[in-house]
Order: sequence, then structure tokens, then C-alpha cells
Amino acid sequence: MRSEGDPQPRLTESERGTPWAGARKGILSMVKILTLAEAIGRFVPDGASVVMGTALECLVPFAAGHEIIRKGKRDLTLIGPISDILFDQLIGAGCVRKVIAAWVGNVAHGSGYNFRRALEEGSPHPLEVEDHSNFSIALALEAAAFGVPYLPTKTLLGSDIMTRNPAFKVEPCPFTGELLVLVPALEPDVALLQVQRADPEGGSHLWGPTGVTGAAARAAKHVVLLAEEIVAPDVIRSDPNRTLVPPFRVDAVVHCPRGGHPSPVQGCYNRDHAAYTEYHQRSATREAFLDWLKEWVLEVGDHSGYLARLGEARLAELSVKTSRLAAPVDYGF
Amino acid sequence: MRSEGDPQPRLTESERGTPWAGARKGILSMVKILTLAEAIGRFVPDGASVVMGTALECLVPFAAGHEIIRKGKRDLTLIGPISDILFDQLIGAGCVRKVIAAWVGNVAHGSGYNFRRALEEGSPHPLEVEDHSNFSIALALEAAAFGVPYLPTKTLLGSDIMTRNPAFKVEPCPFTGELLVLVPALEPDVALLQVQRADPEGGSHLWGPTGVTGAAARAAKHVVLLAEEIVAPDVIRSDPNRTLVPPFRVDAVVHCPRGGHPSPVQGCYNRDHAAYTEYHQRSATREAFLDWLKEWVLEVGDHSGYLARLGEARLAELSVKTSRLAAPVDYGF
Amino acid sequence: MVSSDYTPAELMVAAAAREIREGEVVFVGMRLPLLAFLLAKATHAPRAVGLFENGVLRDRPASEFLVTMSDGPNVTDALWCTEMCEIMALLQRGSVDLGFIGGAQVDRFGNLNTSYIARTPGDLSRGFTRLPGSGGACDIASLAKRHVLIMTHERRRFVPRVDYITSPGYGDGSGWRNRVGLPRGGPSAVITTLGLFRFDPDSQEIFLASTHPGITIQAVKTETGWPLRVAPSVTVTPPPTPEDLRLIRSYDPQGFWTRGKE
Amino acid sequence: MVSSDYTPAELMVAAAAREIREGEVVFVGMRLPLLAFLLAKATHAPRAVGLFENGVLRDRPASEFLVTMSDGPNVTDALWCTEMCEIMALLQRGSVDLGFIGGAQVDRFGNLNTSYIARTPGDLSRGFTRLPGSGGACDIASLAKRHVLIMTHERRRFVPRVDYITSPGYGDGSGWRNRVGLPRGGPSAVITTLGLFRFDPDSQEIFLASTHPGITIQAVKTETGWPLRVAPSVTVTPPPTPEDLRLIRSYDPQGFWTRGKE
Repeated sequence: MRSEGDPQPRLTESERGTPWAGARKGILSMVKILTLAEAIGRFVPDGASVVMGTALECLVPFAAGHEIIRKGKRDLTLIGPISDILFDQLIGAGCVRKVIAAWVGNVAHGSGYNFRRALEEGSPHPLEVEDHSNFSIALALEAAAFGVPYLPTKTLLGSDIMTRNPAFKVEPCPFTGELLVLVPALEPDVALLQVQRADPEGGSHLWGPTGVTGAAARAAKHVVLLAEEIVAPDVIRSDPNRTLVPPFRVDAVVHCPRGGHPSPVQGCYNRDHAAYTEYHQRSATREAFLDWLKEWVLEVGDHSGYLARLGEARLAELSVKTSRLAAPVDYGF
Repeated sequence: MRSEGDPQPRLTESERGTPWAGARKGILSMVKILTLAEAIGRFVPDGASVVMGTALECLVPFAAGHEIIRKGKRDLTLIGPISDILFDQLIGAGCVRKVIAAWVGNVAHGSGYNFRRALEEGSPHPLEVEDHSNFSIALALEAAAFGVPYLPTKTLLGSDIMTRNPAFKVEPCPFTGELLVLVPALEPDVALLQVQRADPEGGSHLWGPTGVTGAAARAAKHVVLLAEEIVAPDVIRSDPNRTLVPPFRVDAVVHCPRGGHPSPVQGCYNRDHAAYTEYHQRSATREAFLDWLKEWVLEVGDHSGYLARLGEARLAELSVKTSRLAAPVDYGF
Repeated sequence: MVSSDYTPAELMVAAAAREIREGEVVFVGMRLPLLAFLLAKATHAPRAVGLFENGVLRDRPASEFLVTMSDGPNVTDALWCTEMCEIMALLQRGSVDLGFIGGAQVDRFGNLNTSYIARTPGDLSRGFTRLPGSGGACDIASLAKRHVLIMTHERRRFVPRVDYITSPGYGDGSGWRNRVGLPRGGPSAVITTLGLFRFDPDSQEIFLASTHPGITIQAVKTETGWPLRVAPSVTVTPPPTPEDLRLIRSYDPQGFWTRGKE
Repeated sequence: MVSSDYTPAELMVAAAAREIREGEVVFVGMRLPLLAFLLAKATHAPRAVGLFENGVLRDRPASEFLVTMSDGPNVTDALWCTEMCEIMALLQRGSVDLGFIGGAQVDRFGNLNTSYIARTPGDLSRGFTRLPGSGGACDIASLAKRHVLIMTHERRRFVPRVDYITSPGYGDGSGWRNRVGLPRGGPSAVITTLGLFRFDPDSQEIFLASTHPGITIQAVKTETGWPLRVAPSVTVTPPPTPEDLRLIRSYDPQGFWTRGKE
């Protein structure tokens, strides 16, 4: 069996509240359900490299990031393409030693102020950064997913992203002589991935733009799924072309409804634009940020406290208002 | 606009029999529907390199292959992983100059007799072969799809597939020093791809095992889709995660129900095992093969003649008997 | 509202839309480029299709206003929804005609900086302001057949040499892209708050092609940090038509991006 | 039917099933390996999962008999259905514990030939019989943590040196795999119609570990084209149990693969 984590079957607290009763009945061979606190505690040790925010502006695992902050994790390396404000929050909370990313900020509003303070002033402490483009970070993860030490590309040539990042090499192609950038593989310790639905054995469906989610899931040593809904394995098996990653590569499944808030999750809820605007305003100074952090991460205690603070009216307002079902697909024979 | 084929909107004969009426109403901006004969005539010139049989044993575009034979195409290069009997038929019919593949034969029964006769005896004429493994042919197509001259891999090392194919290079990794095989990109002139459903503008859904279909569709200069069913574009758009290839990369859509027979198409029809057994027996000698070819390819005239020769009872027997619908997916917001 | 009553952003959207040709595959960003793409689709380029780096391909406007490319309405009715790598593969294999990128700092050869602005020009070692970074901009600038820059025109942003090349233009001029190994492309236009600029085919240096209505050549030169070259016959950028404005405002009804209501 | 009433193929399936350990990720072929996988799942390895190179991952038997891995029943209720490249990526990154391959010709270091059989042994230039080729066999032999060969045992198939290495075993012996750059793996067993073979950990040469019931060591040597090494204490391959046979026959009810009814 693979060495990268093999949780024993167990039923935990979080698994009671799930809509699918089969998980409680012990009829599954390999139940991987953990609470959010258990999953972060087990798979995000201090110093870990963590890939998150893989689907770009949607399905950002904010609940998981906030739990990392509450657990006081330190010296993390964050990996992701653009990370819309989540990386900024973790940097401001002092959890991060290094960022490997193509873009760090607030997509609707520009700057990530904590990211800037860390790099420009070393506040709350200095931050290492390895700059990528979106394509090169995708290739770095794909290389790890494919089990090769690098992948070649023609992006980045002539840019300072390439010249100032010693991780890249430029080599002439042995076939054509043309110059190629070789992007070395990046194997995160853990991928934290928000998905629409998962089963207790690690099967999962994700839809909408996927960004680098597939690559991250296949590249990481450990995979933790944060699912809006826990469903029976037969739901996932009914559409195996939509399965995100082989269940045997998944270490933990967390039932985490609204775990992506304020980012959108297709078919579940929309983007809470106001939350990004509020964060933009309340992170402009260190003091304001600490106040925001206290209110929205530390004081709420856990994800259910966060949802309670948002309030039912706001959550209801964000819920999807239209239903657009995919055309039927028949796997019969 | 891209140079690789840009058919003008046109409505053709084949487009009348389609179940979706919108294609006739001229409400689409870019109708790409052609008859099978038109598509093969236009996109498979003598000497072309053709990738087909990309989903391995299912969705093999036999109807397209038989039309190539009837049109008397010559000097083709066939590209594909295993090609279950289709390549053997084209070789026996004298259409093929070269095969680039990992396996050529009859999956259920072993040898491809025409392939053997061509290589062992030069009958009906000599055949060039470039041996691959399944992984290396997939990587060659992926390299072309990704627009890079090669992709690195650790398969093939030490094998004669590698040592006897001058297309491959072995180089030490510039990062780790480990030996890597560099698989050069292979860009077919045209991909002939059987799919469950397509719309007149080139949108398509394929499900079940896909093999190298995605890579082939993204790698080839031209893409011809052979669809069991023509549907309205909104059917395809209702589930964009399932779309095989961007419509702007598709040159022609052919309404070709049962075009995969005798191979299976998930949700449409099952494998006609008897046809493979019959072919195995009737291709053991050159004479028997020519007799088979006459009966099943030349005399039938076209695909509808082929289906008529199969007969309704046999077609009905092969139809799917069970319905296994994918769990609903909501793209609402 | 008469047609002269438009904002600089609306003029820029109209100018950007004219850069899109019928049937092209366009790598679309958010903000002004998205509006330009929608305007072009609704006017002279109905068959253009738009790619987003998150994995979305569209040929219809979203049914609601978008703040990010991953908002729900951008996914519903998409032509394709896939991994970023497949979108980038199209770019790398040369299937993308045009991309739009914006930036904080540009130089005379169209190199763009969205990463680090030096406190002391040209010397990042003495402190910098950190911007968000490339995202997909470097990939578009490296791999699209051509790309268009959209910029606020200020002297501090138009510098002789950017402090950091996030997205390569023409480097240090003629032959540079080929020399560093880029397979194709380069900027074909820069659209700013003051004018529209193109690149000299020989030197690959930026030059002023048209000034926006009411802007003098001298005003443009004043806001440019090097001796700006000017076309022999500088024209005036055509303003948006009433129909253009009607369409732009239908796509950005709150003026979030075009009327400073962000 | 008593338990001694089994075919050689059924014995081979039972022996192959014992090579699968609980929870392993197995690259499954069709024919005997598929039956072995299903037998292991139903007995000692219920959590094993099976990968097929067409893109399918399963952990349950298909509800009907399969002739090919792409037959409809193999897809319904699969855990994953994807591109071949993603399956091969799992193999390359070291996530696959075990694969099975069959072949026409094997040599003393477990190299396998399924491509070209020379008319004059060792000299392909003087004519050959062409076999179908590698398919995914070379990839499994190159990249799985270990693999098992399944063969008909005849002297013409068991040769000192294969005419063509389709799927690498241990090359010319100790250290070869590492030298040519293979990342891991190698054959852990050869299961033939006559016996079960393993590889010496030092020389990496094949040796006879057990003979099938009723087969003598001499009979095995006679059908082997080099001086075969034999374990100090050769055992007898355990025959399939009645339960094994019941299960095998439920998976291959017509005896298509196990009772010569093809």
C-alpha cells in the first residue's frame, strides 16, 4: 500500500450530521471522514507545504484556512495560483514562511495588504516568495502529479519571473534547439480542496472551473477533501468521469458546508462580494486586520461559529437562486 | 483566426435526419455538419496522418475507417494506442504506409493477420512501423496538445521499444541527473473521434473510458467528430465540464449513429463480440480477408448499407438494456 | 445621455473592442477587457470566443454582472469548463489570437510590470512596493499571437525601463523575443487613459498612434517618462458610439468598472 | 466437481490472486489477471483496487462477463473513468503496487517479448513473426513497484535471451534496472502452466519456486531453454480451493479464459 497516509476506518463526531446514513452503519470498507479540526490537526503540521485555492476564485477552502489560523500553525509554505485573499489572511495571521504563487491579493480590489506588509516591511515577520505565472505553477504541480522531475514550457522566457527564480532552468530542446524553460516538480505535503460532494471513502465530484485542482489532487502527498455534501458512494460512482481524484489518493473527507464562503461554489452558493470589500477595507492597516481576524476567525471558535456570525439571512441570500441541471448521461450497457 | 481549417457554415444532406431541428433553421453561427463521405473526403487526403481508436476498445470509429477504405485512400500514417482490428482492416485494404502504435491486433483473439502479413511478407505492400507503448503514444500526443516539442518520462528505459526507435532521446535530467526518455510531439493531421453526442457547432460530450481521446483532439491539426446523436448546443452547454474539446478546434461534425460498431459505446450499444470473432477467422488468409472486405465494406456502399447488412435484429440485440443515469449536477447560481 | 458623455474607461473599452477581429480566440481578463470582448461580440465580431484562465470558454455574455471570472454566471452555459492547464495548452500551441493584460508599469518596448515597483527607480534592492504578481499575464504575453495592454497613463507608470519584467513585451527591442526563445507574439497596442499606441515594426518601440478626444500630444508626452515617438499623422481615437455605450452599460450597469463606482 | 478437478488456467488464476496483497493498487489486465484480481478481492484482499489502462478504476467486479476492459459493464459503477495519461501518471509517480502482464517469450532475467520473434533466434534481421506489441505492458514493467508475468511454459518461449525486450525485467541481471534509469520495480514472480518462479535477490535470475501439482522439476527443466536454477526446497503450488473455483467460475461462467472455451 502507499505510504502516504492510510487512516484506519473510523467514525467521528462530524460524521453524525451528514445527510447520508450509510456512513454510520459501518457498511463501508474505508471511511475517511474526519472533523475539520481533526483533518487540519493531522495533515497540516507546522512547516508543511499546503496547496489551496486551486480553482482560482471559486471553491477557495476558507474554512480550512481559518482552522489553520485558529490552530496556530507556523512556518507553512503556501502553494497556489492566485489565492484570492486566503493567502493574505494566513500571512497576516503569522502562519506562513513562504509563498509559491503567481498572484497574491484581492481579485476584486487589488492589493493584499498583509502580503505587502510582509514583503515590504517584514510584518508580522519576513516572508519568502517564489514567483510563478499561473501556467508555471500549474506545470510544477502537473510534473509532480506525473512523477517526472520537470515539465518543459515556452512561457516565462525573457521574464524576470524566470531570471529571478533559481528554481527554473532554461535549456535548448534536444530535438529542435529552441529554448525551453524547465519547470521543476512541486509536490505539496497536502492539498486542501473544497468540492461540491464527496463520499466517505474519498470519491468526489467537483464542477465548474477547476483551475489546477486536478493537478494538485494528483500531485500532493496527502489529499483532504472539504465537501459541501457527503453522499453515498453510489452517487459518485454513477458518474465516474466526473470523479476528481482516485479515492485511494484521498486521506480525509470533511463535511464542510459553506466551507468556501465568501468564494462561490457552483450550484451551491454565490460569491459574497461584500465580504471581499470588507476585508479590503479592514486589512489596510495591521491594526484593522487584527480586529477583522479576531471577529471573523478567532472569536467564532469554529466553522459553525463563523456561519452563525454570518447569519441565516445572509447565507440564504447567497444561496443559488436558479437551477441549471446538466443534461442526462446514461452509463447503462 | 487559426489556419487549420475553417469550414464555412453550410447545411448538408446528412443534417436532415438529425433529431435536433435547430440545425436546419439556420439559427447557429457556425454549422459544421458534413456527411461522412464529405468529412473523409475533405480531411483525410492521401498521405495524411490519422489518429483514431483513441478510447481503446470502445468508441472505435469503424464507420469512418470503412469510408476511408471505400474512398481508396493511400499512404496514410495511422496513429493510435491499440486500434482493436480497425488498423488491421485499413492495412489489409492497402491504405496504410506507416503505423505509429503501441499494439496492433484483435484484443479478444490476438493477432492482427493483415498487420502480420504486411510486416512479415510485405503483403499487400510493405509497412513501416514505429513502436510505442501506450504511455509513450499518449505522451507524444500530449506534447503536441501542449505545444511543446517533447515530454519527459521514465517509461521505456531499457526496452527495445526505446533503443530501436530513433524518434526517442535519452537524456539525464538537468535537475536530478536521473535518466529520462524524451518523447517527441506527434501532431496528427486529423483526429477521427466517435462520441456519444455533438452539436452542429462542434460542442461534444463523451463518457466512459476516454483513453487518449482528449489528447488526440487537442493535438490534431483537424478534428472530425462522429456523433451517435446530434443535439442542440444547449445540451452540450448544460454540462461544460464534460465537453471533450473546445468547439473552435472542431472542423466537422458527422451524424454517424452506430459508427462505432462492432466496438461498444457506453449508454448506446454494446460490443458485438461475434463480429470480432468472425473477423479473426475471416482475416487469417489474404483471400478470406478480401472476401470479408467485399462483404462488409465495399459492397455495402456506405454506413447505412453496413447497418442494413447487420440487420435490425442484430442492432436491437446490441442496444443497451439497462439505464444508469449519472447523478444530477446543478450548474445554477 | 449623448454620445460625448462617456468616461475614459468607456472610451478605452470601445478602443479595446476594435482590437478584436471576427472569429478570433481571445484570452479575456476581467474588468475592461471583458467588457471589450462583450462589446466586440455584440458588434463586429459575433463569432469571437473568450478563454478565461480558470478553465472557462464562452461565446455568450454571462446573464449577470461578474466580479470575478469564477462567479456562477460565467460558468452557466459555458462552451467548456476545464483545468487551467488545458487553457494554457491552447495558448502554448498557438491557438489563441489575442490576449489583454493590464499593469502598473510599462516601458518603451511594451514590457509590463505587475510585481515589484522599486522605491529607487531600477534598483529593487533598495526597497519596493509589492504588487500582486503575474497571474496568467506573463503566459498571455509570452504565448498569444498578440496582446494588448490596458493602462492608466501617468508619468510614474510610463518609465524608460520597467523595474521587473512580469510580462514580456519586446524586451530591449528588435529581435529580442526571438533571441530569448519566445515562440511568437508581442504587444500590438497599448490603450491608455490618454491615447492609443502601437509599436514600430523595425525598432519595436512604442509610438503614439491616436490621442483620445480632447487630449493633446503634448499632454501625452508630459505623462510619458521618455522622449515619446509620435506617428507622422496622429489621429483622434474614435469615441464610443451611442450603441457602444448602450451595450457597455448593459454589461456594467452599476458602473463598477467604467464609471468609478467600484 | 471436486477441488482436484480444475484446469491449469484456474490454478494459475489462484496463484496469481495470492500475489495481490490487501489494499494494493493493482494494474489489472484482462483474461487471467482480471480473474485473479476478482478472486483476491473476494477472498484475502477486499480493499484492493484495480486500474485499467483505458482509464477505468474499479473496486467491484463488473456485473457481467467482460471480453475487453472497455466493455460497458466495466464502466458502470467504476470509481473513476479518465484519460489514459492520468492512469499512467499514477504508475509513473509510484502509486501502483502491482501489475500483471503476459507474453510470448521470456528470458532468464524476466525480460518479456510481445513484439518480434526472430525466425533465427537472436537475429531479427533474418525474418520474424510479428506479435501485437506492448500496449501498456512496457509501462507496467517499467513503472509499477513490482509486476508478475503470466506465461504458457514451452521451451520455445523460455529462451536464454529474448529477441526483443518489449517489457523490461532485470535486463542482464543485478543492477541493470538502476543502470538504465528505471525508477523502481521489476518482476516478482512468473506464473506459468508448469510452475511458479521467483527471482534471486542478488543475481536477479529466475528460479523455480514451486511446481504445479503433478508436474516434475525435470518436466519444467525440459521446457526451459537454459539451465534453470531451482530453489533448495521446491514446494508444490497450492491448488485452488473449492471456494476459489466457485468464484473463478462465477467470473468466467462460460470458461472463455479458464476452460479453453474461447
